[in-house]
Amino acid sequence: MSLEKIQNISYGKNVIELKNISLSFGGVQALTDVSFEVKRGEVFAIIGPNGAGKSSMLNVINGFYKPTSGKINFAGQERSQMEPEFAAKSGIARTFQNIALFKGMSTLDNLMTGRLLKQKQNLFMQALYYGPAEKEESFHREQVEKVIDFLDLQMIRRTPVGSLPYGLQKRVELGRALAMEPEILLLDEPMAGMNVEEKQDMSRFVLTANHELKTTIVLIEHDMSVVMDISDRIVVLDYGKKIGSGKPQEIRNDKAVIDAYLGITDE
Amino acid sequence: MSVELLNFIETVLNGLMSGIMYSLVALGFVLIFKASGVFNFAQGVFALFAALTLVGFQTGQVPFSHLINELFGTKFHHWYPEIHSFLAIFLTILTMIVLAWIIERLVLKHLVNQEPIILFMATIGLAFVLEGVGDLMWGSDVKVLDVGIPSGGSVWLENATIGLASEGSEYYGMYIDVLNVWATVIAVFLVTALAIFSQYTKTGRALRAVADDHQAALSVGISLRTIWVFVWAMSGFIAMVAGIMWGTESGVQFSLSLIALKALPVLILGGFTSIPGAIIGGLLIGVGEKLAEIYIGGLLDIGAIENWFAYFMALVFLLFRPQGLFGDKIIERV
Amino acid sequence: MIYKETGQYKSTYQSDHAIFPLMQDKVAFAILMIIAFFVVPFVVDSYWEKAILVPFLIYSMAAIGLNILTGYCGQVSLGTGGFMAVGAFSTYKLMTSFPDLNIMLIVIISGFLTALVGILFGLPSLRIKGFYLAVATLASQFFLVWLFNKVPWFYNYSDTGQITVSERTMFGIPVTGAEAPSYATYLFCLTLVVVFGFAAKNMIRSKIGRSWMAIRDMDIAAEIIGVPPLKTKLSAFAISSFYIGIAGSLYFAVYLGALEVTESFDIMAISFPVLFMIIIGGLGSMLGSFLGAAFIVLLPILLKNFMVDLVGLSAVTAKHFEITIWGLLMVIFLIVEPHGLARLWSIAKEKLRRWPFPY
Amino acid sequence: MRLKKLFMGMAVSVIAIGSFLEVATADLKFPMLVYRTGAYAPNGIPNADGFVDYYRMINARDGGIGGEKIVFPECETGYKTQVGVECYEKHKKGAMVFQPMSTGITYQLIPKATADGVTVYSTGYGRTSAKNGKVFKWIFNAPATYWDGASIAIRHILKQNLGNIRSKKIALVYHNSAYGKEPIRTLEVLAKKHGYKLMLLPVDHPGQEQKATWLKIRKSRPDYILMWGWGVMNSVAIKSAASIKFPMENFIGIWWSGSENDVLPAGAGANGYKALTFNAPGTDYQVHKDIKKYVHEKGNASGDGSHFGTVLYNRGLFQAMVQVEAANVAQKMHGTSKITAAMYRDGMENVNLDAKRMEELGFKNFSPPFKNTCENHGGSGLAAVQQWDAKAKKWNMITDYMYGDSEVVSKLIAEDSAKYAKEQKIALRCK
Amino acid sequence: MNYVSIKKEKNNSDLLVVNNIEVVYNHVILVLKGVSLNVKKGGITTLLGGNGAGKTTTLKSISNLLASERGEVTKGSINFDNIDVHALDPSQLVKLGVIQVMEGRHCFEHLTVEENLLTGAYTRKNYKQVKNDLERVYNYFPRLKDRRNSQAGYTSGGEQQMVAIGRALMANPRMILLDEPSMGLAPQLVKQIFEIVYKINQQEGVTILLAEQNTNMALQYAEYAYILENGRVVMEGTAKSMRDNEDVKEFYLGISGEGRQSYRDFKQYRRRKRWL
Repeated sequence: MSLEKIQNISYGKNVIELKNISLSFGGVQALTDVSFEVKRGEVFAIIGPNGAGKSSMLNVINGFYKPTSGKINFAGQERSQMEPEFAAKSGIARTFQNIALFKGMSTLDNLMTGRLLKQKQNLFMQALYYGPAEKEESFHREQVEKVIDFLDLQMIRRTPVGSLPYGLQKRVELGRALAMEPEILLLDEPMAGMNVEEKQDMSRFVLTANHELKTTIVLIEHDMSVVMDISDRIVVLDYGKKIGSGKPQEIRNDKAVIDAYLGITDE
Repeated sequence: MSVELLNFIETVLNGLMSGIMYSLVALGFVLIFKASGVFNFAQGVFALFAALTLVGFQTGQVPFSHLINELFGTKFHHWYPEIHSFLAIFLTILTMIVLAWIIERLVLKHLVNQEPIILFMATIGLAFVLEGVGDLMWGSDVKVLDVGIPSGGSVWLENATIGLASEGSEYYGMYIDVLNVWATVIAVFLVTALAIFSQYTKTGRALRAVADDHQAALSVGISLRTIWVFVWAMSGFIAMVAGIMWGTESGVQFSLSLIALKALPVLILGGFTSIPGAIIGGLLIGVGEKLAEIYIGGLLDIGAIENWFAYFMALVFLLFRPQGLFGDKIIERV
Repeated sequence: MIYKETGQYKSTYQSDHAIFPLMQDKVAFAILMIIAFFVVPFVVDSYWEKAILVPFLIYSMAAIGLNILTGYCGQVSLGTGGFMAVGAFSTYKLMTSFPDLNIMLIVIISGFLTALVGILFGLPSLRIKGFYLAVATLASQFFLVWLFNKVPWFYNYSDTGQITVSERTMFGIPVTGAEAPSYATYLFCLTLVVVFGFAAKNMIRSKIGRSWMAIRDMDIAAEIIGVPPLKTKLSAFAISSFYIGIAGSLYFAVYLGALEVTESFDIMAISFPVLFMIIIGGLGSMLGSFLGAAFIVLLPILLKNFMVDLVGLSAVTAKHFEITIWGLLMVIFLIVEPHGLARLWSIAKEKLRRWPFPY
Repeated sequence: MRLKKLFMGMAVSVIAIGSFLEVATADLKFPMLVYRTGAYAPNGIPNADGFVDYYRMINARDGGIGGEKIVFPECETGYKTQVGVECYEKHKKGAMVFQPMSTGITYQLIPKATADGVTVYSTGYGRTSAKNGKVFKWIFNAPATYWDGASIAIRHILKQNLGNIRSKKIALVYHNSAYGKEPIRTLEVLAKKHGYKLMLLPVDHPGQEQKATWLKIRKSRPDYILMWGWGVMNSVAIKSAASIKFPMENFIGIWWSGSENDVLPAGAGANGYKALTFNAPGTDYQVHKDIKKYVHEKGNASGDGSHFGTVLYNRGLFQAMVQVEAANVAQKMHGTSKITAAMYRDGMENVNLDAKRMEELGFKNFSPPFKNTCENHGGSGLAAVQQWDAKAKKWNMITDYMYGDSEVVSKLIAEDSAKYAKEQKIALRCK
Repeated sequence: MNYVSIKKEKNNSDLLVVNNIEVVYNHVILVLKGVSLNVKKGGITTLLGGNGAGKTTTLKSISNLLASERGEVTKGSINFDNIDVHALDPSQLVKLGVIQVMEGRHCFEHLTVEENLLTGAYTRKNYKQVKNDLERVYNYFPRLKDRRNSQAGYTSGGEQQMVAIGRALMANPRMILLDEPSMGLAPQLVKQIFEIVYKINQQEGVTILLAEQNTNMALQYAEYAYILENGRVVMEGTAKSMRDNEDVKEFYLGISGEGRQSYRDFKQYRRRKRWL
């Protein structure tokens, strides 16, 4: 698998920095003064109990929520909020906790939507179709086929995703995000509702994307064994506050984290 | 008080009254939407059908007489001269219950879990069926409906207010239609009863539960079908009340079914799921459109703006609250 | 195995993307086009033209338009009548203001003008969704109809607000006005429908179409993968209105010839029927737009002729039955196949593919 | 798949009967575009019943017109233009005359029928300027037009005020459509001439809700109200007027706003309401006796027979009578009973219903005499005022038939028809 | 009627027998291809298996919630306490004592927590007992008592799961069909929920049929387990025997010979054998 992608990877540089982010809606404080940074090329996990503000954090990163205060340093600029379209254009892709696929469309079309930002033909050419628009379609189709290959989705290429089982939908959603050739991939509980076997597959896909495509990965996951195994660094949130961060091993032994979240240590 | 002010008050008052008449129709919509997620476009035809049936029973018309006469060359139209309106109302209520049962059996049962727009379309189909059947049963002539509710301008109010105007000005007293006052009384009664029912009874709670989540309601043992028959019968009853009110004003005829269009802005303004919303929405729309028609329309000499003005008003409100004033807040999570 | 697709392999993505990837479909479509363009014009009489074919084509155009908006972009609209009125009145104004302008051009400009109006009335869709939006679009319906009824400029200050088309020709043959021969009006509409039908299909299978469907299926996710909701929804409103405007233009200029806005563009006359068309035909299906239009145009006529001419019922009883049966059929259809005639068609094809085997 | 079979069967049947098998007979075909359903059915039904009963009576009594039976297929339009087009196309082959029964459909048919050579007869409705036979060869709207109506109403008011209405305020409550807007120009011109103040109050279809309109009226207290209403709008308006205690004798409707259906729902309140008419109400005419004898007593009454003698029923009789008379004239003119559509038009153009002829036809004193000519397709322009007696539930004629302001009206007609002729490039006839 | 005495019905007889059922959706899609289960009275039985294996469908065909999703049982039989229940309405089943807690909680969002719980008692007539039971549910879930008047839509995922289970308890059931109680919950909460479920089972004697992805947890609390794959039962046994089974270890617990495998170490996809 090799999506055409030239990246001047400089590992270890901060690709996005979140500084003192707070977020509240309707009087409810979802995030309070959270800061962390994600380094290029790493697998970064956000963990914490339900309602800790993990998904809100992802929503802040890709601009769906506007933080009430704080700064985001991204692409060399410091800004107080992101715009979803800008985030998508700058290579931030994501998946959702409750699958957000386009249920009426086929797997192929879903993946093709990942290429929308890269398609440049204007409306008139699209209506005309034959000629440049067709060429462009075919080019992107080729790229998408690579993702299909990678995620082993050939059999369901033409199936409307609404009728796919949950696990496959999760995989298609990952595919859509990968089709965007993202620099940063935000994954919101990609393994939820899966058994060990499926989690193993998913881990493999995520790690391959990380290794071979040099995609930076930000991950929310409840399954501690997965998180501990595949992530490079972890930040722990509780009630919207950051209560810990560090390498998996450090987190595992962090008293505050154990109290708030892990309960007993993993066997 | 100056005549202008009195006229303004009169306009507002009449607007409120018109609003109540819209609310009566909107209420039926809300009930059904809440319980089954069906946007029941047939509500207007329900009102027509109920009114037709009521007049039919009252005057002893033979159902389907036109059809029977045409097919078999017979000549009968009535089987008894006239019965008391209370009995006729009772029979009509029974008919509406039967109708609700039939609708559940033949339509809703088969459309469980379909998309809202499909259900909406089905109710339009239903509207056609009821319109056709209503015509076949009772004929499409205009019928006079009189169940004894008084109507006409209120003399009492006129006399009571005529003195309010400042000395020497030309003022004729305030106008209000007694029929509308009755409509208001009935609407207030209906809404209070509904509110108490849905908040404090087991069935009411089940109703709200069904509105929230059909599957879950099923899983705790609430029979959807019973609830639906119940709800549709209830909105059939409300349709009958609306039909009586509107029918008294204009006679019972096809146009009655078009009052649904007047209820729609009320509905989106008040929110599809809120019973008080239907009332407040109705009042707001009523006052808004009458003021607009008389003051804006009068000022710029552009008449007949009230129809679209009602929708525009609703639209403006919606821009601030996309789920209507009292609609359930959309709990959206990513 | 009448309908065989095995053995037809695609070696390029182009051919895989084709509108009719299968040989059988291609051939069938070609035959259909040949009949439509080269056979029908020679046999069409004015009944078929005025009562069936031309309205069918015009409604198909409107249905394509609404299907783009509702079926593909997920924005339910009940304002079709109003937008068609914009097309009709644009055409009237253009015709009377520029007597030398070619009729084809007039129709297309009317489409563009309607698109502009569509954008304007599409703005609330950014905030309002679902049935709230559907009802809100009625605001445009009522407002536009009121406007064209109220402002005399639109109907050239005629006493009654009636507008009447004058004769216009294409290649020397009149296509509007009472003298236009049946084949000419038919071919005129057919050409427009075929050309813009293809354009619609092309848009749907391109970037823009996928953006619409993304917004339809899940607007939040669409926004996050970079589909701008504002632009996409408005583009759907614009293009949808363009089609509906052309339909309105043809409805006035070619089909009715004379009309008055309050009655001809009434919500019950246009907005609801066109919505039925796309739902009964199939939301999000081009074929569905045509099937739905055919169904809605033909069915009442079928029922009427059947009951009046064959059964011998009186016109009024027949009409009552017609309304009843019509409603019943709608309900039955929705129960049997909520995804519309287009889905029935594909199931039939599926069966053919397997025939004579049951599975 | 049973459904599919049903559809197939129906598809076959439409192809079979849609247009190809339209039976061509020697009979005289008078297709009827009626509306016995929909929002305007209450008005459409009695009107259509009048037609049907009259045709049946002629067929039964006289064996048709000059020996040719009348066939009168009904086509239900529901007052909808598009359906009207379908009906027209379906029945136009071999048809003598179309009575569209709706102003909208009339406008629609004017160019089409002209092109096809079929007569359109819009009795007292439709396009007023069609009165000008020089421009509208195939269109007739005798015996009176809306503009006649408007000026007659004003004349009636003038008479009551001894010719001076300078300080008066007159409101027009109208159906907000082509039909309702018809009188506006005339009333405006007349307002200039007589100095009254005109108030325009449109009411949207269908007219169920008119509270704002009547509050406006109540506030501004016009001296007179004219009404161009149809369907439910009429009864609601009359009821509202009664409700705000508007003096009903100052409330005058056009001839389409003066039927029993319009006043009955208002009960006693409607007492004194006036409406124009060009035909008398009641059942005291020879034609009614004939219909009773040849149709009703044979059990062939249209509908349930309950509309017998009502205003709109009688108007139906009148309309049908004129159509039949036109065929009579045509047969005589061309010396054949098997007339064509073109011959029929000639007949219609030469209809001369003087008092004598009316009496022969059983319509003695039923309506004023009128006569069509090449230039004048609009008849006499005579109409009278009738008043509702709520106690007796009966309309009473309270004036003689009178002319409108022909000076004003004919000027307007000339203008409007000239404009149409120019737009449509029509050469004038009748040198 | 003494509530407790009826509920303590632990013995070795089968309360629920599912015999070789087939389930078809939309008349065409065959989802279950012959599933048989026996659920012992008073115990916890678990259904394990991956996505789309048919766990939820199995539960729904028992509680007969299939009908509303255009699914139907076309073959086989379902007996609850020796009564054939396969044609019964969900409401009749609830009256019999079978209630399902659906996957994804399905709370009534706009009702308060307490109203949610009360709807659980919809089929019951005895108001006094209902009131008692409400208190008992609050005992199991003290957190719900604090939030009794807040709208369920605004409570957290864990609380919603508690509401769902509490609501089922309110029906005074003999058997609860529990679908994926751990889904989307934090580890600590998962444990808490399972403990409460266990407590309910122990104290009330309510039989529990549990469908769960979290094999590890499920096998800790259950007595007997079935593994479903592709609409078929591929393996069954006591929880203990399952935990010791090599295949289960590898595929469902992620433990191979020498111990737990790291998720980082799977190199290829499609490497496994299937029980088919």
